[in-house]
This record gives sequence, C-alpha cells and structure tokens, in this order.
Amino acid sequence: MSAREFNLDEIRKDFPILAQQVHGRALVFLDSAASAQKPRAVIEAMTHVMEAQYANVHRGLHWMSERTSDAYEAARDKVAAFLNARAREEIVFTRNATESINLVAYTYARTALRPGDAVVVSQMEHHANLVPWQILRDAHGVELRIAKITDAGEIDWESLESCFADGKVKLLACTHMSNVLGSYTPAERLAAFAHARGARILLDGCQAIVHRAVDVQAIDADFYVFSGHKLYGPTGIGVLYAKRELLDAMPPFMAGGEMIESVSYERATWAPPPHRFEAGTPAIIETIGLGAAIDYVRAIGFEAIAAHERALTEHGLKMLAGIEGVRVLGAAQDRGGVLSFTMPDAHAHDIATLLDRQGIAVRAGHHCAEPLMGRMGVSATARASFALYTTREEVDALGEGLLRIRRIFR
Amino acid sequence: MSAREFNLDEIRKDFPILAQQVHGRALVFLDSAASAQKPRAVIEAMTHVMEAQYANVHRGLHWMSERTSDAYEAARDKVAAFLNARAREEIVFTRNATESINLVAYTYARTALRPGDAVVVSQMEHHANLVPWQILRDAHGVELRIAKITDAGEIDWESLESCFADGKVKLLACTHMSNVLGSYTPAERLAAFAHARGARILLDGCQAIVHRAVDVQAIDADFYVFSGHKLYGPTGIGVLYAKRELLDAMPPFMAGGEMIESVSYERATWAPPPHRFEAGTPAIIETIGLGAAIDYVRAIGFEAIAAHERALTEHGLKMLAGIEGVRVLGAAQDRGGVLSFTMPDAHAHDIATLLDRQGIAVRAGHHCAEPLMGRMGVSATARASFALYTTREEVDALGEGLLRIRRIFR
Amino acid sequence: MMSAAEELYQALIMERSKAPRFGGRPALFDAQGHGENAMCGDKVQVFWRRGGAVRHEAQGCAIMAASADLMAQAVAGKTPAQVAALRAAFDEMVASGEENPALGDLNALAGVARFRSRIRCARLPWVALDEALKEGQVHG
Amino acid sequence: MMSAAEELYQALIMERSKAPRFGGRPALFDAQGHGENAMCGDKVQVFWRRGGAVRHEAQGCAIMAASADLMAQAVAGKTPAQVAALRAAFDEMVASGEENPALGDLNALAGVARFRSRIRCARLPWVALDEALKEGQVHG
Ligand SMILES: Cc1ncc(COP(=O)(O)O)c(C=O)c1O
Ligand SMILES: Cc1ncc(COP(=O)(O)O)c(C=O)c1O
Repeated sequence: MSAREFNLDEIRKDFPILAQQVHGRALVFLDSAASAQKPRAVIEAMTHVMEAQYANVHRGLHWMSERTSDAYEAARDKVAAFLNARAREEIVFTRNATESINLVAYTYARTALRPGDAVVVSQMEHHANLVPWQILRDAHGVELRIAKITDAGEIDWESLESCFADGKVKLLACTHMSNVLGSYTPAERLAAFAHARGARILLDGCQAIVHRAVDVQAIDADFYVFSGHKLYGPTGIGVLYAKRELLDAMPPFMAGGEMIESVSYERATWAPPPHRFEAGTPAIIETIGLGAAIDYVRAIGFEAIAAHERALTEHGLKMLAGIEGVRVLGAAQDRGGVLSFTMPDAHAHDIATLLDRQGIAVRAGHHCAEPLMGRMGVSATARASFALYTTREEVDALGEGLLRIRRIFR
Repeated sequence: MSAREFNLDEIRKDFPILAQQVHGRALVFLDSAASAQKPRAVIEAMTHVMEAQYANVHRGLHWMSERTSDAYEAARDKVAAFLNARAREEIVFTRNATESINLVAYTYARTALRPGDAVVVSQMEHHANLVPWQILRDAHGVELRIAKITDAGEIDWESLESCFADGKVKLLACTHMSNVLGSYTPAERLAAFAHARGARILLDGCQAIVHRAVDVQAIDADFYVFSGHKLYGPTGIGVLYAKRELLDAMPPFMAGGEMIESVSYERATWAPPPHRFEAGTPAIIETIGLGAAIDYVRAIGFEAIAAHERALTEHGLKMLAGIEGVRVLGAAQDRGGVLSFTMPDAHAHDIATLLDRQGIAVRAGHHCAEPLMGRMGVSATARASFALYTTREEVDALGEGLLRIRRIFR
Repeated sequence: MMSAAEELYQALIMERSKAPRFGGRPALFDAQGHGENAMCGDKVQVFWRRGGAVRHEAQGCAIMAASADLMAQAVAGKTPAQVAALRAAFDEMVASGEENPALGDLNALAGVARFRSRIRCARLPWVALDEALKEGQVHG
Repeated sequence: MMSAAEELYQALIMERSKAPRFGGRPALFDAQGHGENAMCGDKVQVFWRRGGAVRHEAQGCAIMAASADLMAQAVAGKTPAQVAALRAAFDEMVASGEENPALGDLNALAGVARFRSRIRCARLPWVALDEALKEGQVHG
C-alpha cells in the first residue's frame, strides 16, 4: 500500500463538510470519535452504486446483481486484507460494532460458555462491551467480572490476574482503545494472557482501528469488532472478525434469506460463514462505501495518520495543561487522539454549548461509558477527539474557546 | 399529500440507473421485488447528510449533532405518518425486515409466549418469516404450525381455522403480499381473526408496502415490518412497527449505547421505546434516505402507483398467457405486480441468463421461499416484478425475450 | 463581544448556579422528588414543604442548577395547582424563547430555547418538583 | 442473429440436456454422490462404478444437465486421479472461457465463463462426482 503524501490541505478538501459554517463560524469538528466525517471517495462510491450499478446481491443471475454482488464481496476482501485476516470468510458484516458484540454474546457465548463460566471486561468499556455481557450473565448464568484500570487509565494487571485466578474465565472482552481516556491496550499481550489461561479474547476496535494498522493475526485476536462510521465510512455497516473455527461452530444469530443452505416447512440448515451470520438483504450500499473508506485510509497510510494524530495529541495535551483548572482524564503511556477533560465550575454540558457557539463541536456527557465516569470520580466530561483531517489550528481554537469559558465561569 | 401527476417519462428520469445499458442493451429492470432502484431524491438526501450535516445522533450538544438528530427523528415521524401509527414511539428502526422479525421473535415471543403456545405462519412465507419461528420453536418450546394456502395462492381459511382450533395459538405471522405469487392477504380480516382467538398478528409488509397505502390502525396490526430498500430507499434500514403497549413490555434485543437509561458495572436499566431497541449508532444516513423515499412515494401517491402497477400486471398476465407452455404461479383475486412463471424445458436459471443477455433483469430460483416451491410443485421459477418506474414496453420486451427462449428450447 | 451563548450564561444564571439561595437539604420536608439526565449525569433532588417552601440539591450544569434555584424562588408559597400553571408557562417559554412577564426572574432562562439539547437541563428541576408534589398528594 | 447467450445454449448443450446419453440410475454402482444448488434447486445424483462408468440423474437447468452428461462421457474409463486432473482442467476452462483441447466435447461449456453465476451450474456434477469418488475410495 503506497502511502500518498500527507498533505493536510489536500486531505481537508476531500471532506466536503469541513467547509461548512456553524453559527456563522468555520466548523471545527472535534467529535470524530463519536462518528467521523466522510471523504468524497466514500460518498461517490455510494452514489455510484445507486446511480449505475445496483440490485440485490447473491440472488440474481443478471448483470446488475452479479456486479453488485462482486462489489459487495470485494469489500469483504478489503476488510480481510485491512485486518490481515487469514481468510475472507472470517469477516462478517453487521450494522455496527454494537451488533458485532451482541452477535458474539448471543451465539458464541451462549453455546461455548456454560453456567458457572466467567467473562471479564475492563473498567473502561463502552456500554456496547459491557451491557451485552450483563444480559448474558442474567440469561445464561455466567459470571461477569470487572478488571480494574489504574488511575492513569491502563489495564491493572494485578486485578486482571485475580479475575482469572480461579480458572473460570472463558472470555476476555476488552477495548483496544478507550473512547474516553484515549488509552490503547496492549492487545497482543492481553491475547497471550487470555490464551495462556484457556480463555478467548474479543477486542473492541472501534477507536483503535481508526488510528493504527491492526493485524488480527499478529494480535492473535479471536474476535475483533469495529464500526464503519468511525472509520470515515457510512453508517449502517459494522464488522465482526472471528477466527474461522469459531465461526464454523457458532449457530446463527438472526434467520432469514441468504443465511440458509436449505429450508423446508419443518427445518432449515445453515449456510457456512460468513453468510450464516448475514440474514436478509445486507447493507449493500454501505458495505461498498466501507470498502471505499478503507481504500482511502490505506492510500494515506497509517504511518502518516498516526504521526499526524500523535503530534495533535501532544499539542492538545500541552494546550490543556496550560489552562488553569482543566483536568485531563487518563495518562496512559500509549494514548491516542481522544482528550476528555473537566473544568472547575463549568459542567461538561456548559462547555459543549459554549464551544458550539464558537463553531467548535466537542462531545459532553458520559460517552456511553457511565460506570467509567464513577471510576474516574467525575459525572461527565467534555471530550475533544481528533481525526486525520484535524488541524493544529483547530486545537488552538479549542484552547481559545476554553479560555473564554473560563472567563464566563470565573 | 397532494399527488403529483403520474408522468412515467418524468418518473423514469428521477431514477438515474434506468438510463444504463447492460450488454449493450437498454436496461429492463424487472427485479424490483428483490430490491428497487433509487430516485435522485434519495441519493441526494444521503449525499446531503454526508456533505453538509453529519454527526452522530442523540449524543452531541453541538449543531451538527442536533441537526442530524432532528433529521433522523424526522424520518421516524415520516414513517409513523406513512403507516398511520398512533405514535412515533411505535416505530423502531432496524437493518431490514429480517431483523424486524427476528427482533420480535427474540424479545416479544420469548417473553409473551410460553412453552406449549403455538405460532402460525402461512405456506407462502419468505424464509425471513419462517426460519426465525423455527428457531424460536427449537429454543423456546413453542409449536410452529403452517396454515395452508389454496392452489390459487390465497389463505386457506379452513386450514387456518384448524390451526387455531385448540386455542394454543398466540401469534399469527403472515405475509401481507407474497413475493412469489403476488397475492395480497386480507390483513384486516386476518387481524380480526387472530384477535378474536386471543392471538397477536405480525404482518410481513415487505412487498405490500411498496404498492399500496398501509394503515396499521385500520388493519389493527400488532406488528408490521418492512425494508427500506424495496421502497426505493437505501439498504441497511428497515422498520418494525409495534403497538406501544407491546414495545413497552418487551425486553431489549441488542444492548449498547443509546438503548439504556443508566448503566453501572453491575446492571443497566432500559430506555423507553423506540430507543430501547436501537442499540449503538443507528443507520443515520440510511434512515434519512428512507425518509426521502417515503416523501417521494407519497408525492406520487399510492392511488396512481397502484393503478399503474395494476395495468402492468394485467398486461403482463395477458402477455404470459399468450406464450405457449408458460405457467404462472398463483391466481389470487387480489394480486400485485409480481409474476412468477415456469416454461417447459427451460429451467428458471436458463430463462434468467438468456433474458439478461437481452438486457432484461428477472430473478430465478426459489425467491427465499423454498418450501413454497414444493407446495406449488416446482423447484424454481423465473420472476418478473414491477415498480412504479416499469413501462408497458418493458413488459413487452419480456414477452419477446421469452419467445426467443422458446425458440432455443424448442 | 457578547454572543448568544454568553448572553445565556448571563449574570443571573451564573450567580444562582454558583451561589444558590435555595440550595441544601432542609431538616424538615414533606415530600421529595428526583430528576436525572442519564445523558450527562445531571442530578437534582427537590424538597417540598407543605405551604410551598422548596429547596434543592442540584449537581450538574449551570443551566440546570440555576433553573433549580430560580424555580425554588418562583414557587415559594404557591399551591400545587399554581405550580403546575407556572411549569406550563416555563416549559412554553424555554421552548419558544419568548419571555413571559408572569415568570419573573425565570425569564433569565429564555435563551435556552436556542440551545435545544439544553432545554431538558432547564426543565429537569421541574420534573423533580412534579414528583415531589405527587408524593406530597399521596401522603397528604 | 446469434448472441453470446444463444451460442452458449448451442446445439450440443441443448441436445445433451434434453436427451442425455448417460442419464438414469444404473442397476449396479459402487458409489454415489450428490450435488445441490440451494439457490435454484438444481439437483444431481452421480453414480460411479469401479472401472469408471458414470451415470447421472440431473434435475435442473440446461447447463447443469448438459455438464453432467458431458462429464459422464468424458470420465468414462478414467481412474480417480485422471478424473481429478480433468476436473481441474474443466474448472479452469469454465472460469477462463479458454477451450482446452484435452477437454474434447466439454469445451462446449466454455461460454459459461461469461455468465459468472452459472459457473457453479456447470461445476455441480463434478462436485457430485467428487463425492462419489471419495465414497468409492473409503469403501474400496
Ligand atoms: C415478503 C418478504 N419478506 C421478507 C423479505 C426480507 O426482506 P429483507 O431481505 O430486506 O430483510 C422479503 C424480501 O426479500 C420479502 O419479499
Ligand atoms: C470503544 C467503543 N466501543 C463501541 C462503540 C459502539 O460503536 P457503535 O455505536 O458504532 O456500535 C463505540 C462508539 O460509540 C466506541 O467508541
């Protein structure tokens, strides 16, 4: 994958929305961790499907259907290559990471785990990687254990050890990068740790996938999930990677067209993976859009993206450190471009509202990680998050905005 | 809703893909029942979101997020008005009709039905409305009963009576229009029938919704499902309508962000419907696209659409009757623009391949209704299906194509 | 320069959110109500005394906290029916942005109308008060 | 006018699908294999006799049926290893569209390459034969 030169001006032109104004100010979009903006290449790929080459997939023998099926399946190849999966059959398309995790909880966990087994998650999970396991616990009689994190926002290995001590843990479900603290977790080490103790590992790659090259074989991940919309792709499309032998053994999740081998009034037999897990008409246009997003990101290259975002993050941390009273949550050694912070007196909502009026979009609240708020001793934070199109000037604008807010709340 | 004049030439210009050529011939797309083509209004609505007004919904306090949330929720209002639902909260967004049915099977049926209760489906269901109930049967110990259809492809009321005779049936899940036989089912009568016997009714409106105005209150439907992509909308978006009191009592299906009220490490409480059933980042762009599709269809008006399609269907039936040996499946009194047929010697696949080379797209196979094939005594059929953009000339082209095929197979 | 946002966070709101006049849990009360915004973690407890004295404990954003304090001031001595009428007028005012002379100091929150996501912050204390009044009626 | 599609459905295919020379279930056979295309309902049974006599029962489209009959003809008297080589050449031919002199009459199916969804119709009888040969080996 040859990296195109990292020219921020050119990159920003790829994203039509970045030229928009908000409240009469140039948009400063610092909420990409919630969902990223879309480059023209993605928009055009989707438009092309709808204008020139569309029909339902897998079902038709005619030209439009064959070509659309090709494009849909080519996106699967792109995702497989992007994650360095062993085989394309290891890639299942879902709506979003949330569905990917629920799929694993409904199918894998309800067959491979038995009452009395345990699942471990960390203290810094998004609700999507916590609540499905609570439901599994209540429905299926497994135990749910919470591994602690340190005050810096890193995995507390002692706590993790003790979660695993009695040998009951069969699955570790852990984020690969926190959407609140920005911490990366050491995925390879976590996988080796789990495997050495007879457990499987699911990694929530929603945030990590956006900023770094991910190699599921190098990590030795059993399950890896992410959403298209955070990776500059469309909404409505997510990915579940799972090792082939796991998918082979998993019963279907939803049932309907495409996922069957044959059906009588009495019973059905299942298609092999990945189709077994893709019931009904898939998100055809969106899957093809995701393929375009992956092409876009790979053309720029993760080396350049990571370097750019690292510089922004350092700059942002320095800027925040310079504003009296601002507290940044988390201080992981290995952290990405997500900065959650609080200010004295000014509640996160007030910060977000006041920044918005200056054209600056940040997120405020618990970021779908409500228990983590308690763990960090706050009720809500403001969060600025960076993407490949974020500029140093935007980070500076945030700083100026925060200084104004300080003046109001002083 | 004021109907714009039904001008077929103008309408065809709204669909850019219809100007495409296939194998050097003008595209004759007669596979809309599998998935319909998209009007410019839908493409532009989606493009507009991505180019001018995009952020994650419900989560942000900033302008982009507020406006995107508004557009997303406005689509819910449009769907509610389109179905004449009592309240917007009765509209749940899913990926497709398949997910809508699975959601009901996983949540409603597993709590409201008890082992020993029975579910009835008809002999002419799409796999999406058969296999989820087989899985429910096997997992939950309910009985699955198959109500017969007549040779004409209509509900066999005697058979339905006998399915309900022992009073065990708690749910009737039935298509509102067969995707193979084109038969409409009398939804109001079916609902009254089920309700009089203490059962709920789910209607699979995938096909019906495209051709007729549907009023869930007039029908008194308990559940009504459809997919956006057959209604000239995007892929990746489907709808579940359910009566508010049913949704209120249903546990969530998938868990994650947006569907919770509050979360601790130990437990979560659920948001009220519809959000309880929309875990994670929804298909934002696609939902807004569906709203545009509904606007488009309503602007033309179902009276005009239905009249146009009725004329096409009559013309098509006459044309097929004129070709020696062609057998059309089903002869329901009330039928829509879906014509499944067989020809002597020429297998459905051969028909589809040979028509494709003439630029004519039809579908061949079991149409995800494999058991129905056996019921009708065929292994596969070719199927031509009509949309609001289909012309009489296209139906004639199909007739000529079939005559050529007859010559080859003679 | 005074932007719309800064107008919203005008003196009265800042003052009341920082130094509430009706804050704190009273020793005696007849009913209490609770309001919570799951999205941001805002929380408010409202304590009601027969006769209409209201106090609050507000933890959250400036708008919610000021709204709680201004509400306590406005409803002092009012009957439940009068409170309901005031709440209706308040809901209307924060939705429309149009000040209403009957609302007195509560009009300081009119600017919230332009910040749609924040309307529920302003309304949260009223939700809690409503709960308290319902409890008060059951017990009374 | 003879289109690509009509070329595909050329005389040999039509003839063999309508009047197969190797059709029908034999009285004696050593192994059988089954092929099914769930998508369209095509079905084929292949019966194998040690020594290499193959017969078939094909229910389905013209391409599959002709492929079954031409396959039975082509593999007559061949060893399993020779059959495997022939299958590989056939798979290659229907994928590429390039005729291969070693395939004889099977080349009538070269046109399938242009109809990608139909390639599996042409291959289905070979899948069934493969199953039969595997059964034959286990039993032999
Ligand atoms: C009658 C009927 N029900 C259900 C479905 C399933 O729809 P989807 O694949 O969009 O979930 C279809 C279409 O394929 C259909 O025609
Ligand atoms: C770490 C993490 N996990 C899971 C999710 C859920 O993703 P989605 O809402 O796309 O399913 C998110 C994003 O919201 C996230 O940041």
